[in-house]
Amino acid sequence: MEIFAWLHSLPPIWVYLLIPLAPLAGALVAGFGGWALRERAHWAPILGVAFALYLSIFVLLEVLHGVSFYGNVYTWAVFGNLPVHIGFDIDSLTAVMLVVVTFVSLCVHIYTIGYMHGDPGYARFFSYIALFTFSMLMLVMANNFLQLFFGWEAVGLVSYLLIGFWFTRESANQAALKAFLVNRVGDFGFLIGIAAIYHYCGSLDYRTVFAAVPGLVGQTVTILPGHRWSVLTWIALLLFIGAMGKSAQVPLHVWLPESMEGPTPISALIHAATMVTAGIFMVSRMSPIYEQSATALSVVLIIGAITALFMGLIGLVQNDIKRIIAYSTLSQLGYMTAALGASAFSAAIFHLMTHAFFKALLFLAAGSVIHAMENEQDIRKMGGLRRHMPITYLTFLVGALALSGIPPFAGFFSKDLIIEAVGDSSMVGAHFAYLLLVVGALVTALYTFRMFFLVFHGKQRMDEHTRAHLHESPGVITLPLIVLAIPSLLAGWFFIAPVGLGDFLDSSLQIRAQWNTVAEIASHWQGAGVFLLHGLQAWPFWLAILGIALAVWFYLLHDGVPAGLSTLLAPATWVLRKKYGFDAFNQWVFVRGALLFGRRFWHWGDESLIDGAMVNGSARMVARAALSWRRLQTGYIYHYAFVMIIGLVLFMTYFMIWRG
Amino acid sequence: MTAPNLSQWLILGALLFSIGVVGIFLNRKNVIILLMAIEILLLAVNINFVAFSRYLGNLEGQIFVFFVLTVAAAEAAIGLAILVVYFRNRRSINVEDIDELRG
Amino acid sequence: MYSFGILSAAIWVPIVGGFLVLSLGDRAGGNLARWASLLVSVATFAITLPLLTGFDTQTAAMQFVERIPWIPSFHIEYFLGIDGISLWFILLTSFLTVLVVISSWRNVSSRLSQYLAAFLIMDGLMIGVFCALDAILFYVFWEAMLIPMFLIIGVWGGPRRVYATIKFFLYTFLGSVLMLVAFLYLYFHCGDSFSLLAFQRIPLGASAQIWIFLAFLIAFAVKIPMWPVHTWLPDAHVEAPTGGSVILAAVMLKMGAYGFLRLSLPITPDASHQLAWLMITLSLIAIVYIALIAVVQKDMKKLIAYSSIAHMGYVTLGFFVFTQTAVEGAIIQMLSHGFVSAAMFLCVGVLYDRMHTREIEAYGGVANVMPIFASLMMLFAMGNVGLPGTSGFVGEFMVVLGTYQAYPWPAIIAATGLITGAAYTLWLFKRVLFGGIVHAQVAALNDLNGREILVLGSLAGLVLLLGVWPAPFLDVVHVSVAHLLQQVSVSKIPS
Amino acid sequence: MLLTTTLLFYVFSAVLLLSALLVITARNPVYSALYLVLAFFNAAALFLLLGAEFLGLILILVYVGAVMVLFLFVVMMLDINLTRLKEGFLRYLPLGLAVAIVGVLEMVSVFWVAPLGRVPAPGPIPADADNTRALGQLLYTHYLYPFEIAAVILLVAIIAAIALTLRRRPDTKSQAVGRQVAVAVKDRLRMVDLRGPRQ
Repeated sequence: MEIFAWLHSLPPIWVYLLIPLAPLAGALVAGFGGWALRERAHWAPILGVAFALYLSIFVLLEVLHGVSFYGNVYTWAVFGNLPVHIGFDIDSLTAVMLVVVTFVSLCVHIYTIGYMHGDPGYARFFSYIALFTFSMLMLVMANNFLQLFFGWEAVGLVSYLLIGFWFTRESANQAALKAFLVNRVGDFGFLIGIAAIYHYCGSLDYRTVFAAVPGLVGQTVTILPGHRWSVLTWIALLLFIGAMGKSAQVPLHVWLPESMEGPTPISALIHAATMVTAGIFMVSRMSPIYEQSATALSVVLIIGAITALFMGLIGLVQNDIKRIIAYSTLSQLGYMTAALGASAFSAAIFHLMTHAFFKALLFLAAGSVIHAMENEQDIRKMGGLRRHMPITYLTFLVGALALSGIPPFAGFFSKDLIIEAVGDSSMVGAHFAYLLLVVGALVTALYTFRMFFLVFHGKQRMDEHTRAHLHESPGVITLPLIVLAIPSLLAGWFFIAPVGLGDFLDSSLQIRAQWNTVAEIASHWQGAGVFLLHGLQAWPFWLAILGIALAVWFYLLHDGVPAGLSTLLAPATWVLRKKYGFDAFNQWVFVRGALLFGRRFWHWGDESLIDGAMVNGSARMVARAALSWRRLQTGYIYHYAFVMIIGLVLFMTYFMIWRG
Repeated sequence: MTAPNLSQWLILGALLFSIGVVGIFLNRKNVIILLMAIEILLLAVNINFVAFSRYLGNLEGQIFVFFVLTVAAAEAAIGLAILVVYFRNRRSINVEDIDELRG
Repeated sequence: MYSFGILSAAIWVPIVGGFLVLSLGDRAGGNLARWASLLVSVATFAITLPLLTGFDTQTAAMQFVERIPWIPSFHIEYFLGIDGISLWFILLTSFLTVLVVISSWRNVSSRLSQYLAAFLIMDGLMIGVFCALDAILFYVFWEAMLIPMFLIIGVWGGPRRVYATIKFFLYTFLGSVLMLVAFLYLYFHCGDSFSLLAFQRIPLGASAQIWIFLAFLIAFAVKIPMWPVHTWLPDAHVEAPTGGSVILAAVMLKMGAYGFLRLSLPITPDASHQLAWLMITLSLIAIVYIALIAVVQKDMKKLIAYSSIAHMGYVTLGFFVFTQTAVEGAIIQMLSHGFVSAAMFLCVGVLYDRMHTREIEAYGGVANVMPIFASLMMLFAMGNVGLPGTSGFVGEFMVVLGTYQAYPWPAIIAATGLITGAAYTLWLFKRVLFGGIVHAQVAALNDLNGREILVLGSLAGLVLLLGVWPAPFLDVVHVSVAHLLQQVSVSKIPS
Repeated sequence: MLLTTTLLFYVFSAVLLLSALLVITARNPVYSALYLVLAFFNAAALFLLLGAEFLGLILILVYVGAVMVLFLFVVMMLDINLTRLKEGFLRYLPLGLAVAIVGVLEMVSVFWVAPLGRVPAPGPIPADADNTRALGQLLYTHYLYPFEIAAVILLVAIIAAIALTLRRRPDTKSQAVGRQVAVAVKDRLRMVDLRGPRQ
């Protein structure tokens, strides 16, 4: 294309380098110049991200033409004799991620202009999200584990900063801290995984590692005495712990709902579209490792499926609009993870992509609602908004339909593909997972439309003041909604063949033939239309319809039903409201446990035992000994004389007996 | 009866020395007798020296006795001087009263 | 390799300069002393720079060697030299002294010239420790260094300074006396030299090695400090003035670790291997136990002090797994900790100068009024947490990787530091900087002034540089570490 | 001759030990001092038996003549409460005896067992032997410096004893030598014009 022509004259590495550096430059300008730029601070980051998007599209087109790149920028360090580089691995997977990340990011940047208008931290916010874009791009472009880990942790940092963006709020700070720490638990596993890779493969470079992987098949490692595990299973599971943290899989999901304390744009960008999908991306990237371990894949599959259904169930009882979407994100991440476990990596990436669009859309639309409602987030206090906010209403509907998997919206294609792939899978636990995912489709539709109807339909339950001020959001907010609604509608239809079925991604993935369910589906592929028709006859679609129908019945036609149901199923709702007790468990066991042990160690260990007994104890002992020995110093000269004489005699005796 | 040999002289010294030691134990209160006991101790030593000097045919022993006598005289002089001063201040030479060293 | 006395100059210029500053006194409101000590410290830093430019990274031999007899009857020499292991610490020392001088510009109320002089003299002595190659010279510098620090804490310290100084002094002194005994044993064993290089060559029986190793261990473990001889550090830090804490954390703690590399490992390689389990255990205790203690601290300085101990746990862990990655990582960790802990203590100092309290509860919402400070401190906190891109990451990452190569479980336990480190650092950060302003005093705080920005900014630059591009830092170290590990791998037990 | 020497040795030794015992047991310090004098006489006699005439004589001259007189002088000068001094006299006797007996037994056993007894008895002292000359020759040549030091010690002892015991009572009159020396004419001599009005 014409507008990309000049880029061909640049060395490719420059182009790749510019992709992350452009947002970074924007972040630095906004960060350091923020005090002077104030409300004009958005220009630099937006230009940076826009440029990155422009370059990403160029790269995608290049990759479509078969260009790929694998090379280093500079040597980060040399470990002993092993150089570790910062470098890029540009292939189809990376290219897809680049476009998704920069596209959503740009939308969110633009949206933020309106959303954060007037906030004292305006420039700071732009600096953060541009920095986030930089980190995420570094993550997806990495060609080695070090850089992957860098991006991995950096997105965690920015996520922390953004969740705690309104740092005067206690709850935001708490949520930020929690997010960081839970992510760190994942990173802990990830780090050990990298260490194991370094140990067994002798390198951190993707290609070297992947080349070494087949040689590790059959090798075992004894971590717990008496248990011999396959090395690759061990590595794969450790890496997956990292993915569980980032992609919020049970039981490391607890931070994601709370991250909604952050401003809505970042919920859309980080906690729906990009960062949380890093785990999905990572596992796909590591497909050569995962494909060697059926155990690891089964674990991934089952955890994903559990997350998909049970997090969706919690969404049913939430009342905060953002939290409902957050739980839906958890659930959708579960779908993606389950797809990974079924070796349907391309389906996972496909769902990642469509989900990025429609979930960002939902979040931004929810933000628009919140904005209009003057920061009210409780759906019980909304209702009937469709008349006041038509654009938001329509775009939200697009997002909701996509999320529920109604054809021909994007979510239908990706979700149906995942469910079908899992159904075909022969992994241990695949049947169980399939069941959960199918039921999940019903739950998804139900909670989505529950929210939709409560917000946009029915009676207006807000107070007078708010109602008087209801209005559609300004252009900078609605524009991104519209921009995002388009792919939410169309991306499925157009991209299922190249992305979902893996034609395009195949070069980045390694899948064992006997597990390759996607290839199975692709083998009798007759076009998106047929797939759609086929989907209309399948369980998930009808369950989704049933979910919507139930939502209509519960929330539009018979208001009393939900309340009746919740009293009828009181124990179940109680469990759901308590979120299965994960938070309480963490609070009691980990937080209080750590504090308790810390205090015990401090007071008993350090203060009493070491300092009290040993250090000051020895000092006291010296003092006490001196006190008692002082008595010997009677001060009477004749005593000293006696001692001298007796000593002399004893000395003589000693010599007589032992030396004589 | 044979001429006294070296052992006998040394035993004499040892006995005298022991008497001096017992004297110190017994007269722990009377500084003057303490000083006298010390003189006895020194005398015992001196007898040993002279006996060795004689039996080993070496005059150095007697030289040493000479110095011991010198130092003993000096010691007695200063000791008594201190005693006098002490008595002047305390009206007593009881050793039990001499306890300034006591902590 | 040229040697016209750079090392001597680096040692004696600050010491002589320190006495000059002392003689200047507090005339002209101390301005004379300020500028003079700034001049001296910058000059010292400038003197140490050629060490870097002239350093040959291809050889493990000692460089910039100076060797003249000192006390010939005991074969004691004035023997200086550096290799890749010591180079960075000399630069770190001279650089941080400049920062300490600048940071003490206004906030020392009494006896300014003496305060500055103590730091200058200590600067020279610490450089002396890092380049001494004669055991007695090493010992002299090692002990002499305590005196200025003793005075700094004891004279300019907080309310419990006497307790803290005496504890500090006795602890460290007790440890080093045993080191002297080991030196004497080695001297009589070796016969004709106190040279550390000669010590490294003499064969030693297994039990002798164990004893010497233990003697060194006590000396160095106290200094690092390792669990369970660490309790002097929190007290000393809490009472020390800011500059004292900076030097204590950033340089003095490194001495112990440096001692392991320079003395324990090469002199007693077999004992090092034999007792590696002990060292690894103690290091892991430091990482886990101390980190948990750090979480519950109420005093900012104490928290950072405990975090220092936990971070030094990585250093000792790295040393005793004997893989090159881990040892190099440990060295980088030491360097990084030099920057980060110095910066953290300076940050606390900035707050303390304004509020005169270190209680975490007295703060809250500082970010509202001190945005620049908050940003810088966030960077340092991230360095403390070991976030990639900051210096703190490099060392921990390499240590965990290197440790895993040798033993998986210690690596796993060490990696929990990732979580606990984040917990105590960020919780501190949250309580001090975030939240609404509760205390009226906090509302009146002023943001950093130019001098503070200069000091913290330069450290921030280093933290980022080391995090983003550690290669130049590591390049210097490679050959020396390889040589060291080669030495350690060869048994010295005479057959 | 041999018999005489041996006999004399036993006699003098017996008296020496006896008088030494009396020194430490006598109730009155004056007796103690006098017994000590007796002991010194016997010791001097033993010295003579050993051919150390000079030392024997010195012992009598210095100790009996000077030191013991000093003791006696002090004993009599000080008004000592004898009863109090004898309190608890026997309390430490067992301990002292035990120590002394153990010491004696040990020493004696050494002296018996060791080859000391087999040291050959020296030949008789030649008639022209001059113990004093021999001592003098050693003392003033080889031991000159120790001898000088001994002299200094004595000097120090003299000065110390004087300095210690010297006391200035406020009511005694004494010369202020310094002031006497520093006197100037005009302090003492006043020229008075006596020519008067006679003129």
